[in-house]
Amino acid sequence: MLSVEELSAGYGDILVLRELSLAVARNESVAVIGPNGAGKSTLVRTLCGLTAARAGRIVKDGVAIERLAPHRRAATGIAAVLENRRLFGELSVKTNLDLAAREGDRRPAQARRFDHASLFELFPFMRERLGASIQLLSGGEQQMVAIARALLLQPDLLVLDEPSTGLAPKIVKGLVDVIARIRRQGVGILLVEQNVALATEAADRAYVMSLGRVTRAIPPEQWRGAQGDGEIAKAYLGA
Amino acid sequence: QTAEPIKIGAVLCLTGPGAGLGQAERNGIQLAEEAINDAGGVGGRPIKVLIEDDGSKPDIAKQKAEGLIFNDKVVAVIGGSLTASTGAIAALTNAEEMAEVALTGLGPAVELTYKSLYHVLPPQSLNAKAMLEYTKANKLKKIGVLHDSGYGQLVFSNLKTMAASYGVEFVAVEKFEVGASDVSTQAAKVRAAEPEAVYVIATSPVPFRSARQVKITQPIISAIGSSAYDYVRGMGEFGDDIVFPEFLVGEDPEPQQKAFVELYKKTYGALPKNYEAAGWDAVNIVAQAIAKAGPNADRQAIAQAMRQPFKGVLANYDFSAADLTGIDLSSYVFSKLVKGQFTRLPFKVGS
Amino acid sequence: MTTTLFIQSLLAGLTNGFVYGLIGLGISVIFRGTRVVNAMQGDFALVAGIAACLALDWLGLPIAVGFLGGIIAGALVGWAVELLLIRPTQARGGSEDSLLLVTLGGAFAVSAAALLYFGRDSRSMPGFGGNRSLDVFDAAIRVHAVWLIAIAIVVVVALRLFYQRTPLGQSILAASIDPEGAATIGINVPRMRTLTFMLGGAVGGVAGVLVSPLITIHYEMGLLLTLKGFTAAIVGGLGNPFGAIMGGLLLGLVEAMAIVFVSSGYKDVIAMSLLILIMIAMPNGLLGRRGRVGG
Amino acid sequence: MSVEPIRAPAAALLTHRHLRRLVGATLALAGIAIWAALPQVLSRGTVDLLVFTALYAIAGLGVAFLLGQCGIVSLAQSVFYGIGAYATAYCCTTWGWPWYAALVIGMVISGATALVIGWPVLRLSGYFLALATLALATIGHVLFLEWDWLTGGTLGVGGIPQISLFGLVLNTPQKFYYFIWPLAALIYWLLYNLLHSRSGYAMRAMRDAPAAALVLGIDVHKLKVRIFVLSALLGSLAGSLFANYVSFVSVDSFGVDRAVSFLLLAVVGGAQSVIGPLFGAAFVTLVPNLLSRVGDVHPLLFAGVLVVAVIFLPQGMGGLVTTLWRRLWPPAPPAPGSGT
Amino acid sequence: MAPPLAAGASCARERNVTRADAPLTTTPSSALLEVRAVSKSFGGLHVLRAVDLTIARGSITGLIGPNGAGKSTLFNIVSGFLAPDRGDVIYHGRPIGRISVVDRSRAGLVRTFQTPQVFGHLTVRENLVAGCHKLGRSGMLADMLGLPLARRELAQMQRRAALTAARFSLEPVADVLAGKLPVGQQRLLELARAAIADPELLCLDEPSSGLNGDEVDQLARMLTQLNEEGMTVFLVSHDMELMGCAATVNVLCFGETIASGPFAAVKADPRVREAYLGA
Ligand SMILES: Nc1ncnc2c1ncn2[C@@H]1O[C@H](COP(=O)(O)OP(=O)(O)OP(=O)(O)O)[C@@H](O)[C@H]1O
Ligand SMILES: Nc1ncnc2c1ncn2[C@@H]1O[C@H](COP(=O)(O)OP(=O)(O)OP(=O)(O)O)[C@@H](O)[C@H]1O
Ligand SMILES: CC(C)C[C@H](N)C(=O)O
Ligand SMILES: [Mg+2]
Ligand SMILES: [Mg+2]
Repeated sequence: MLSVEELSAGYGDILVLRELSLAVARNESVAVIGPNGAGKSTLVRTLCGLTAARAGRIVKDGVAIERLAPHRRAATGIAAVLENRRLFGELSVKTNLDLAAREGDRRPAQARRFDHASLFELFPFMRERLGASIQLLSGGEQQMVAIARALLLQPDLLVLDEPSTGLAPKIVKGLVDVIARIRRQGVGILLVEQNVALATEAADRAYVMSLGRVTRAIPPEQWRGAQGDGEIAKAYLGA
Repeated sequence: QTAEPIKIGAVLCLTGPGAGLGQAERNGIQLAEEAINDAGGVGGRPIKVLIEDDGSKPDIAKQKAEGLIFNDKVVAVIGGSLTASTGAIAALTNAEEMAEVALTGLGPAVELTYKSLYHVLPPQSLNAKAMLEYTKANKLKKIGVLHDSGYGQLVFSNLKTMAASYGVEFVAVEKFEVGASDVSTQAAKVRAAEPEAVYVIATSPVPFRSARQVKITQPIISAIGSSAYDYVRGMGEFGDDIVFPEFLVGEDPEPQQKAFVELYKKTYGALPKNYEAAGWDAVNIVAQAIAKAGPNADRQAIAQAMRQPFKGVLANYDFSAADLTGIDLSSYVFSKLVKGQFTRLPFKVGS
Repeated sequence: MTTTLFIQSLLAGLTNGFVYGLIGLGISVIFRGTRVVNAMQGDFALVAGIAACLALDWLGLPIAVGFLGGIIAGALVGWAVELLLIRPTQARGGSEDSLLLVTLGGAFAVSAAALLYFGRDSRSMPGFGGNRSLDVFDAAIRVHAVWLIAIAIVVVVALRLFYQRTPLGQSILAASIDPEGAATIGINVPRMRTLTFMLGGAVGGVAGVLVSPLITIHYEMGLLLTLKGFTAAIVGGLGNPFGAIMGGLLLGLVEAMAIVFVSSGYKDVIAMSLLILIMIAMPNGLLGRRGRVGG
Repeated sequence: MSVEPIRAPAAALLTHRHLRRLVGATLALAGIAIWAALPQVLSRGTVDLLVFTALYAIAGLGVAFLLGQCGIVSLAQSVFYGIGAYATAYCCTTWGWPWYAALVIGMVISGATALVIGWPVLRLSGYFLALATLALATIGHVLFLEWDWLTGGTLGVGGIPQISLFGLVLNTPQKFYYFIWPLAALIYWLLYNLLHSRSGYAMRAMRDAPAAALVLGIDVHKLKVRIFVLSALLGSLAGSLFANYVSFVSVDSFGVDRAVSFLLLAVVGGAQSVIGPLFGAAFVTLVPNLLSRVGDVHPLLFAGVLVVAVIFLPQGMGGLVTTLWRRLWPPAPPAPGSGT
Repeated sequence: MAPPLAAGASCARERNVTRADAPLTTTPSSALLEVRAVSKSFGGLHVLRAVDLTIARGSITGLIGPNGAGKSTLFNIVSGFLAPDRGDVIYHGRPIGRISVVDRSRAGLVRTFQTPQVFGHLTVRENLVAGCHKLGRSGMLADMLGLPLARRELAQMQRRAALTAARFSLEPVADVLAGKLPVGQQRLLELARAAIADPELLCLDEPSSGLNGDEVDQLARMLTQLNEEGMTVFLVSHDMELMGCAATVNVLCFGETIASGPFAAVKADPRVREAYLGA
């Protein structure tokens, strides 16, 4: 469903992604791991169109989208939770969600999997704080809104940049369940995650990134087997 | 003619808040330059007036004057259009003993300090006197005043010192900042004092509108600075019946002004007013001084040569007078606005 | 002090307050939608005033149509400003100060162009109800001023509903608060910014055509209006439409009362000192809200 | 980090640094020589503009410092510029004080005013602070106008004596030039030191993240007040010298528009770079002067040039110069051994 | 209170010097910081309800709790950004409720933020130098004139910054603008900057988010090491791995402390499992 081919991108004079290639299939959850500054967040930004692709292709469902304006990408079924959450701080929780829901409502009927009610179940705090303005919320609460907002776009490819940031373990567990559930419903997932427990649990396989390139693809068998993070760390950091 | 032109500098407010004055003055200056050159120039040499814009800022006026005096080597300077610019230029011309013909009425403080600074508009004390004369003649005693913080303030401070001797009492004095867009509260306060007449002194049409809008129906007497057509058009129908002590009523000029008015009308398709005439006079004054001192005279000689009477279009001057202008009240004419047109009143001071 | 004077000054304060508020409203709209403090807001009004004046003078159109023309002119200038000034500045990574300055440059340009092409004259323009006034206990208020107040109230209420209730309004807010976040949920951020400037220009246009019959159109009026509007918008809590009107009213009434009760010469000293005190007491403006402090 | 550092052998490094320093020194010497020669070759009118450039640079530096290093938009500089000018005008003409005494009095009054006003007002931030300074500018302007016993109001004060240094009267732009520029250089040196000192780091920290600065023990408020006072002192100094130089002052020089033009020169020049305001000052004095020869359209042209400058030089002219300098002579590569 | 810069001293050595004359002996209790019955509400939302909490001198004390439990709010109260509605914060045996953030920092109480607050336009090195601010005392005048005192102090600050950069493995990015660092390194920088001036009590709000497993281990080691050198650490984190290095852990839930004690015991508490761990 998503294939990234020889993608290069960067900021100013600095090239961060260097001919990076990877692919995500329908029903698949793929993790991207890598050390600090490897370019994971840059990859997510480039997928969303926030950082321009300098070369290479991003193909979604057979259509090249690397030149598409960022605001048109949601309509192709991509949704992302960005690194700094990127919520609308002065607006209420409800408005933040509504804005995404409006875009999500334009998606074909079979793609619509989420409604407010199911999200309230996942993130109970939201029900009581719907009217609260985002900037007053706690870090974790904001993160939950960010995830909910992405889900309301009714994506078939969900890109998550460290979604567990600031979340309590209980919520993280809920998140793992959701990822498992939507994957079964046909959503592809690209999960950038440092929390190895979450990454191994929620992803089928993984790419290891370093200095803007995919240096290794870890196949499912190996990935599932990798329980303790020490092992994985060794695997991808190459110590 | 092949002779080298004689250069005269002019620093005017062509842009900024003083543009209304400076642009009018420029029209008069350019007309005079042309007329003089058409008539053969001065002592066989044509004149050339180099006009610079100070953007209505004194510091820039000073810079422009430096440029004119030392780069362009002009023999005399005309300007500025505003008091502040004039003062800034004068600091320079005074040191150089060069003639400066200012287009603004100054006050005694300045006149006593500077020796080569002449001016073609009346000092504000004279403007004040003219207003008071008219008031007295019409037997008005209780006066309300509405003035701005620039020009209006200057005139008013003179009014204040002379009022008593004319038997005039100021029952309300309200001030507003230059550029204010509404002064109806000030006007209301003046009205509340129930004056017999109101002085409105400003460089904008706004106070006149405000005064009439809050139903000040008493006679309004203004000053020369408010008389430009630019402002009159802004007053619209609120301008009716305002009285101006001034010098030139283009609709009905005095005999010595007729030729200038005709020429101006022909050239620009509009009637001139006081500041156009001032510009015209300024050039002619300089030209006459050059003619007297000789076309190759140095600047000090020209400045000296200027110390003499001069019959101008605007007024009769005497630059050897202590106030460096020598205008007296007899030069004033009084007019009244009706539907955007000035009508000369029969009143003359001393008549 | 007579009641007439008091009422007259109240009316003047109210009228001026709404004028300042309308300009502030435009500044507030643009700030809300783009985080740009627009130093050209008064010049939007100037352009609209000139356009309306020309439409009435040359084409002899009816007042309402001329006014509409002025408002459209305001919106068009807003659009042009976004396209020619704001966008390139941002594309090159200009800071907040650069943006403020580029609009200041625009303001200089409009004023200079007005002097050059429209002339140094003050022009008066007919308003609703001509030059007629209404009498309120012997005090007078121009019929047009009543219209101005009424329309200002309608505009601010409409704007409030627009931002709170309509998807477009909310998208505009979202796009300005976090452009990247907005883009990822399908909001066309550049278009929102353009719309914002057009809206701001139109609000400036409304201010311009409504104000011109009261104060005469003059090439220098833009920056003066901007300064008052800026004050109104900020005192009200920048980015809040109601706040701008409140700020404007506060300023207008304080000025009027300062004249009546103290002295007209020190009017600005009083108004501005009071303003500083109010801001020190309410550091987020009259209607501004305080964010979360610390972490 | 994904940028791989270029490793240079120690010898090459040395040469590079030496070369850089050599070029720097040569340029500096050449600059001084040109500077010293300018008044001899340029006409007096042009030298006059250069004097104004220095005057505005000094006052503008205060604004730029507040803006660039502390993130404070100040529109109140016209007030301090005015206080300095009037202190000089009044003390020198009414009491016949020497220029330096008047200058000091002006600075004391300005500093005290800045302290008293800055203390409460600098608790505000962002545009609220900008508005408060604008309000101050307005108040200052009105008071200058109203207190005409002191300021001469619209008429102004004339006949202010020119500066005399050891018997030499600085009565021409050329003489003043040789006085004001070294003074400006001295101020630059002081501010440069400040910027690269403990206080300088604290200032820039405060600008970027005030909450974090507090936590690190940086008294943000006190620091802001101090810099505000410093900026006021610079404004006052420039104002006093302006009064001596032009020997005439009037209220029209100390309005809000003057404050705006100080801010403008700070931004156009590039508030972040110390040298920026110098270019900014040159811009606001020289460009309008050049353009005004074109005719009445000159204010429009100036606005156009201004807009273009802002758009194309987001870091200001100072930023451009710094970038060019870096391009020509990139700083020494990182010391070997600092790879990822 | 700020320890003066000792020329050329290494971080560790200097710390010992300061510790010796720190007013440790004035307070007999072993509590460095006590939160006593602190309540705070925003509008109708009661975020903290009479919370009590003790941080023993020389300990690493943890604070966990569900999202929105009020942990960061408590941090804001302890560090002085917010005033409590009721209750007291006692530091060194003295109530510090009326003391400003700056003065608390000078008294050795330093915190980090949940969203990293680096000085974005300063390089990493400069961030660290700015972090040494309170160790110096040169005034603005001395700084402007470049007096020897000012120069000496700055040189010491820079030296210290270099040492700290090395210690926190920030050397490779020492000359990169902090705003351009990936978040993980911004966190590390924030920690280094907080620790550079030898705080007595270091309060860390989720220092590990954005760090990978390896880096979390490194962080844990670093905290333990700092602690061994005498620094008291107050730690908020959702990372159970990192929490492992805390001696005592308090659990805050809807504004109330529901458990407190050694981490293992707390983890086993059914209420904690239900409300926080979710298992
Ligand atoms: N705005 C920017 N300007 C310049 N360089 C940047 C910018 N943002 C990121 N970088 C650089 O790009 C590189 C990759 O950053 P990125 O944020 O993509 O890393 P990451 O893998 O997501 O790291 P982390 O695990 O810390 O989130 C880093 O070296 C960083 O310094
Ligand atoms: N200024 C405020 N106004 C209103 N509500 C606030 C304010 N500050 C915090 N809150 C609310 O108080 C609650 C506690 O917030 P706090 O940030 O302390 O939580 P936390 O325990 O740090 O959570 P997290 O683990 O998600 O960071 C949250 O529900 C938040 O929305
Ligand atoms: C302010 C101006 C109207 C003054 C004018 N130059 C005069 O003296 O009449
Ligand atoms: Mg990242
Ligand atoms: Mg928190």
